[in-house]
Amino acid sequence: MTERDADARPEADASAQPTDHPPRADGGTETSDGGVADTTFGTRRGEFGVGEVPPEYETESTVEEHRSTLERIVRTLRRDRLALAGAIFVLLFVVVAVFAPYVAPHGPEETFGLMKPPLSESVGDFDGDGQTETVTHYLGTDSFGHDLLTRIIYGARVSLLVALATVGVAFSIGTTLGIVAGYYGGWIDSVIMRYVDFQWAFPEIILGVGIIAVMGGLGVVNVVLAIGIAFIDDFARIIRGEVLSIREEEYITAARAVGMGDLRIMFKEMVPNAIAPLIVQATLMIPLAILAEAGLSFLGLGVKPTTPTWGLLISDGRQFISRAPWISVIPGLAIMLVVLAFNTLGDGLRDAFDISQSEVE
Amino acid sequence: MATEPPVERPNRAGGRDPLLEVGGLQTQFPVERGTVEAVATADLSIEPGEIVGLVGESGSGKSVLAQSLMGMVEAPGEVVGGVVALRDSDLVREFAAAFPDAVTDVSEEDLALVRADEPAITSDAEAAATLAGPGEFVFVESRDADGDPEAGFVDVRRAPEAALQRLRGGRISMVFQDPMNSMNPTLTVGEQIAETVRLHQDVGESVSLPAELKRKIVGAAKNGEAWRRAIEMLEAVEIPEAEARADDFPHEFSGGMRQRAMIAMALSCEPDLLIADEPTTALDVTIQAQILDELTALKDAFDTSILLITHDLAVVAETCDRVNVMYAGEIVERAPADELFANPQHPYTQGLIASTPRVSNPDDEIEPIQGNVPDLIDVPYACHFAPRCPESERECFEREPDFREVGESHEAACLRRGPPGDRL
Amino acid sequence: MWRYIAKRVAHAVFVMWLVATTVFFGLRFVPGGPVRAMLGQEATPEAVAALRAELGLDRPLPVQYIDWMTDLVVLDLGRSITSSTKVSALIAEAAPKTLSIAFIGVMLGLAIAIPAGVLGATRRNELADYAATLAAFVGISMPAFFVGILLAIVFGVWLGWLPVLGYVPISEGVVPWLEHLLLPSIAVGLPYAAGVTRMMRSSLIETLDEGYMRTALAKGVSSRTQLYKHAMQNALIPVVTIAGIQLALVLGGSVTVEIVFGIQGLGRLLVNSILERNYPVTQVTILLISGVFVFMNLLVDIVYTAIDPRIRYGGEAA
Amino acid sequence: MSADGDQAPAAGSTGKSANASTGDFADAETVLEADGLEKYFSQSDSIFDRLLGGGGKVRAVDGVDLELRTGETLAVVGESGCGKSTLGQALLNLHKPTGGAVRYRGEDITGLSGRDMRPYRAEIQMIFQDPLASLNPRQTVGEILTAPMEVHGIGDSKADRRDRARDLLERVGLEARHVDRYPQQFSGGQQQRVGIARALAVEPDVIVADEPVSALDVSVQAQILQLLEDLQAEFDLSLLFITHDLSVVRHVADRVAVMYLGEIVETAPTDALFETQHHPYSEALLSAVPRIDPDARGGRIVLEGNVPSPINPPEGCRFHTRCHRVIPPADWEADQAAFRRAFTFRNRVESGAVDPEAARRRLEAEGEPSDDDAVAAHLLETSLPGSPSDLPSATREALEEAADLLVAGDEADAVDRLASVLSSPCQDETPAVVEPDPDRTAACHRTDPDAPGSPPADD
Repeated sequence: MTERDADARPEADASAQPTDHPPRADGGTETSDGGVADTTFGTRRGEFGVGEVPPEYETESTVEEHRSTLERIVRTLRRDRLALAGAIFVLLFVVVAVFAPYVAPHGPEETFGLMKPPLSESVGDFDGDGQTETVTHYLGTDSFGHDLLTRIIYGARVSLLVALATVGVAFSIGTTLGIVAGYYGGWIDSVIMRYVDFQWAFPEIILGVGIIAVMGGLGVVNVVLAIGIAFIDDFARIIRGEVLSIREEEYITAARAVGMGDLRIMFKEMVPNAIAPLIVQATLMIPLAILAEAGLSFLGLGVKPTTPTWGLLISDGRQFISRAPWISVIPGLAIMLVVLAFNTLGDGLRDAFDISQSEVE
Repeated sequence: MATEPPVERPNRAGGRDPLLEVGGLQTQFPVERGTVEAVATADLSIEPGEIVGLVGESGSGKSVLAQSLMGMVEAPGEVVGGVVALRDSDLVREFAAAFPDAVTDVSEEDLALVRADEPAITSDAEAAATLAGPGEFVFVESRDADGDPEAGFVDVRRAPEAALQRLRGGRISMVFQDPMNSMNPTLTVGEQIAETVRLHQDVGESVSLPAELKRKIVGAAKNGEAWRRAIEMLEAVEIPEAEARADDFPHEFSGGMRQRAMIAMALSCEPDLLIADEPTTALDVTIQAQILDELTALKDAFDTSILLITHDLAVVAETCDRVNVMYAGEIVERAPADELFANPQHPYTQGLIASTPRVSNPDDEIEPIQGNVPDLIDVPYACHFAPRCPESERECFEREPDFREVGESHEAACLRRGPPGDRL
Repeated sequence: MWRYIAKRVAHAVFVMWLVATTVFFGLRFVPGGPVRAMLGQEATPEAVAALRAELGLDRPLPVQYIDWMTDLVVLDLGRSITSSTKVSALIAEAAPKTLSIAFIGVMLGLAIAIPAGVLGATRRNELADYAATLAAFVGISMPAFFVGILLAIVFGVWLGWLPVLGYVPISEGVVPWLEHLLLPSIAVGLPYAAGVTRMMRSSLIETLDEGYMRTALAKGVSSRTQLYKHAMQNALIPVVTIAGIQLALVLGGSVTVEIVFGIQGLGRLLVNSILERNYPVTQVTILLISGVFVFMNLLVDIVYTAIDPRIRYGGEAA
Repeated sequence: MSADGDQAPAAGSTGKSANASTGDFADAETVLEADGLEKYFSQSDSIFDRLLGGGGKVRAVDGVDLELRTGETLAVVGESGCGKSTLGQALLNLHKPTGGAVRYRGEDITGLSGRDMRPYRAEIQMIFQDPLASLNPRQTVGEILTAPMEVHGIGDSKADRRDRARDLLERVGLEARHVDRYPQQFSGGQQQRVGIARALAVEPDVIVADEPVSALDVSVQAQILQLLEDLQAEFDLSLLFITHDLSVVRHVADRVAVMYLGEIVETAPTDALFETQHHPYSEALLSAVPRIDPDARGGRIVLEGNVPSPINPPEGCRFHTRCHRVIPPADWEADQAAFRRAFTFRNRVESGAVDPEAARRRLEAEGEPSDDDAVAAHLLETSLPGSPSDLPSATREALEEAADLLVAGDEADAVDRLASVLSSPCQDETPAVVEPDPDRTAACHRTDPDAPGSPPADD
């Protein structure tokens, strides 16, 4: 007995709810229903019968547009300035990371004067052509004399690489576990969820540290595996929840009622409906991966100490905070801005797909 | 039509002063594509001790109308016009004392002048409301020898939040459709009822925030007047073992019991008017029957008028004295219940009745109304039902339908009805 | 209710057993074996054998496992292989520092987050809301150790208000203790506060939209009473969950932040033990941190019974 | 329950299947059959539950016998929680039955695997309550309609299936050009038409319609009912119509099965059921339906209390805790109404609802005497409907003793004391299913001539 909701209450916040929802759930999207036999209840017929309207009162058939996932993302970016700013910054970050050798003013291992403050200059023959040049360090140099801007640009590569690879690992394993657990339920679900519970018992960075300890070595691959594994439970839990709620939807029952097989139901009926939260979750996991990588590097348990990464830069600068605070602060701001950009983007997408905060994150 | 002041005003059937008089009420919601006219000019009156039905399908605006009557339309919706006059001389005296700056005296002569100027205005309240200055919402029509207000009304629409807080739950109260979600899961049922009593009746228990929070944490005083009253109310709505159940949380109640408790809460301060918005829609038919019987009995016991909002014609037919039929934001027909169902006049009402299956005469064909309720965004045509109406003429789309007398206390807003001369 | 609590306790014990088992096997899966890893490739076979015996690795796996579990239960945690100090002594030295930072951080975080979230939800789309939302956004975007460095630069180096290095036990006075802990605690507390603020805001907004809030309005409850008596407790239910889960952030944050402030806590112990391949210490430290986390979340589950009557009375509606 | 048991002929009742005017499906072939069908849902969801015990099983469908005959519309009617939707899904093997059997044209299809069930899915289809929720929001109507065809190999090519989809849309009163629209772009009534079209896509014999019109406005509901009726005639469908709405039942159904707490309590041809009811629950249910026509209103029968939990349903007849016709024991000295009141008190005590402490608190708060005797008297006063004075003296004493025992905190003894004087065959024995009239069944001691207890003539 689910009577329709107490009627005409238009969406309270028209701006937060794009026009996907008409003001009312029933009707209103079109002016005429189909053409079933024309029965009348009135005795006298008027000039205009049922569904007949004088031409000047014809209203446009205002069928709501259906929007694909991509269209929704684009739409969100158009309206949500913060999300758009995030998206632009993310794009900038990706471009800088990919084209680091072309963007960076110097080579990553080139050294200049030690701990030069931002906007200072180094004078000397740095390209070995016998000529003396003047080089401006827009962000200063670090304790080894590397140009900080250059190190940060190369550090972006490591951050991006680790973040994408990590989320890739966690996504593929976690999503598979989550879908299987949610769809089949029963003992399969129990086993997977016990694993998720167990993994959840470790604060992520501690688990990452533990995995590094077991693998017994530093390097990008180890970092990716450590963080990737540490994030599996987040994906598994979210997708399982999503699958469980979709599994209860009547259209899945309908799919089973027409005799579809499990795989077809999973991939043609369920996955398309779970895509949106997956995208949002992945967008929100990338910044976490960046933070985790920075944390591991900061602890000295991440990539090899010579690799340019933001976490290591902060760690190096830590001893010099009174003499050269910029060595720590500037890479820290870089982390913050990139993470902030991903977070605003992810948050905007979450709003666009109308996912509640408790569902994802 | 009416150029001279109408002698017999349809809103005042029987010549008694109605308890509630709604005139020209208009509620809108701005949306992206325009403005949704959820309620486009509604007139309604309720006599003391009456059960009035407001029946319509989803999208008719009946729930928004109910919310407008209590000043609780959710943002960004807004009541943009009209008057909601609650006539209660005690209330007028109380508010005249509490809000002295908001009082305005209206005399019969003033009203006559207004009516002469604005022939479209048919009710006293509407006429009086045009005379209100900014911030004025207490209308005094006459005073006794001591100069105390004797007769008059309070316009709920113009009332400020402080006044509305006193009205809500005390003078006008409401029961909602969904009993599962209408009670607070973290407060005991007894406390939720007792709170209403404390707010509106002088039981000597503080309703300040610290006092309420203390009650929430350590529990309400079980020997207080408010709590005793809560138990009595639960008994009044026939919840067995009321004193034990008052200590329960809502999740320990079944749907029917929760709705009873909601009714107990709504009636606990003996309001003038109870608005019941689809009170039985979420309930099973056997429970619905119990609740409707109880509502009728309680109406007499508590001397309350009821506005029953529902989509179910049969519920209205069985329960109400008078019925208003609403379609797409407009009231289209009103009549005493028996008259309406014996002799429906508006084409929409006719169609609605014809499409309702009945248990009693299975041999009647049920006939659907074709088409759907229109989008209420900037409806271009005058009569909202015209596109689905089998009898519509060009003029139906062009001219606003006015109410016409179609029977004993029976009016329909249709150009093709009424006295032969007026009929299209 | 007792049934619910029993279930949660059983669950916590089960999870801790899984964690302990995994840590046990984790050590044995170290490539090349843990002893080789600890002693390096050049170690003599005698030294290897001696360490294997010392660590009990020469015995059959099931025996080792049972020993490990019984040792854990009686808190016999073995010795560090670099200093041959008892691991329990090392932990007893380090843990109070880290846990103090975490504790004060959580308290500070909640003290900021709950009012900020309420402000955001009740002044929706006003300046205060935008400010709180933006601050929360920035907060979740900064690693705790970076917040720590910023605080150290501003309050330690520039303003010179607070010490930026070391730790003073509470036994030497509450004020010095607090002075040394304040900056690290703020550093872990701010990101935590940011996450909880966001949850508090969105949960309260959802709650204010519920049918029973409409009921409260319809019976004439004042807006402040609506907020604090009718909405708050309901809104806190999901917030408590997040506040528990986010403790992971605080514990992880403490480990990094104490390094910023030169505090010899669990983080330093953990990092050093890994770098020195001092596995007995690594094992116990990880186990301890997870144990604290699981225990705190067990407490959160029990807090639930106080704020959600659906759990307190009969149901297990979690 | 009028004494007149004759069936009213349903001449010209247009809302029914083609041969409804003959009012007789008794001889038609059975197409779908449930035989002692059971569906229990386990409540214990984790290993801890099993360790700690408890949990229990929800007996949603508990031993249902039902047959759907060729070309008829059989309505299953009941209130929320009675198990009618679960029954529908168990018949389609969407919930695997935990007991009993389902047969389609005599073949046992109980609990078949997905693959083995597939051929039958082309024969038995389903329509859902929530038209929007039953359509995948990410698929166009065309995709929704062609998917079943692909699964069952209907149509030669993609283009052919698409043509069929367009035909189907027109057949259910939509336009062929709507084939590329998404479900959200239709109104509720139109969405339900799409749902119907999907069910028809595999050309089934049987359609199980689960509350197909209860989410729709009444004017739209009538459109859908009319459509179903037309299609049933056109495709010769057998329809199992699950609903809570007796008014709709009266218009669409040829036969009705009334369900209560997982069991079918009565089956009958529609007109016969609306004329006379052999089970008190059917009687109460029917009396509760509001009526537009003043002449059609009779006295409402108000049922006691709430529907009991399906985890632990009452013994004997499941309806006995609420039944207005509960049978007194053979040696009962007063009238049935008196027994019913006393029996209600017993049920309340047995369910643990009576709380002497709360009563004492209340008496104290009101400044009344609150000693044990006063509390006991108060309990009797509030939990026993009516007054104890007109009960037989032995019963009255038992009630008073029970109240004293309750106040003394001895709940178990109070329950025993009440059971000793207030027993009913309705509680002691499960009623057998009997056939009081041709083509009707009922499970009530009152209609069973062989049942224990003498049905007193109190009508």
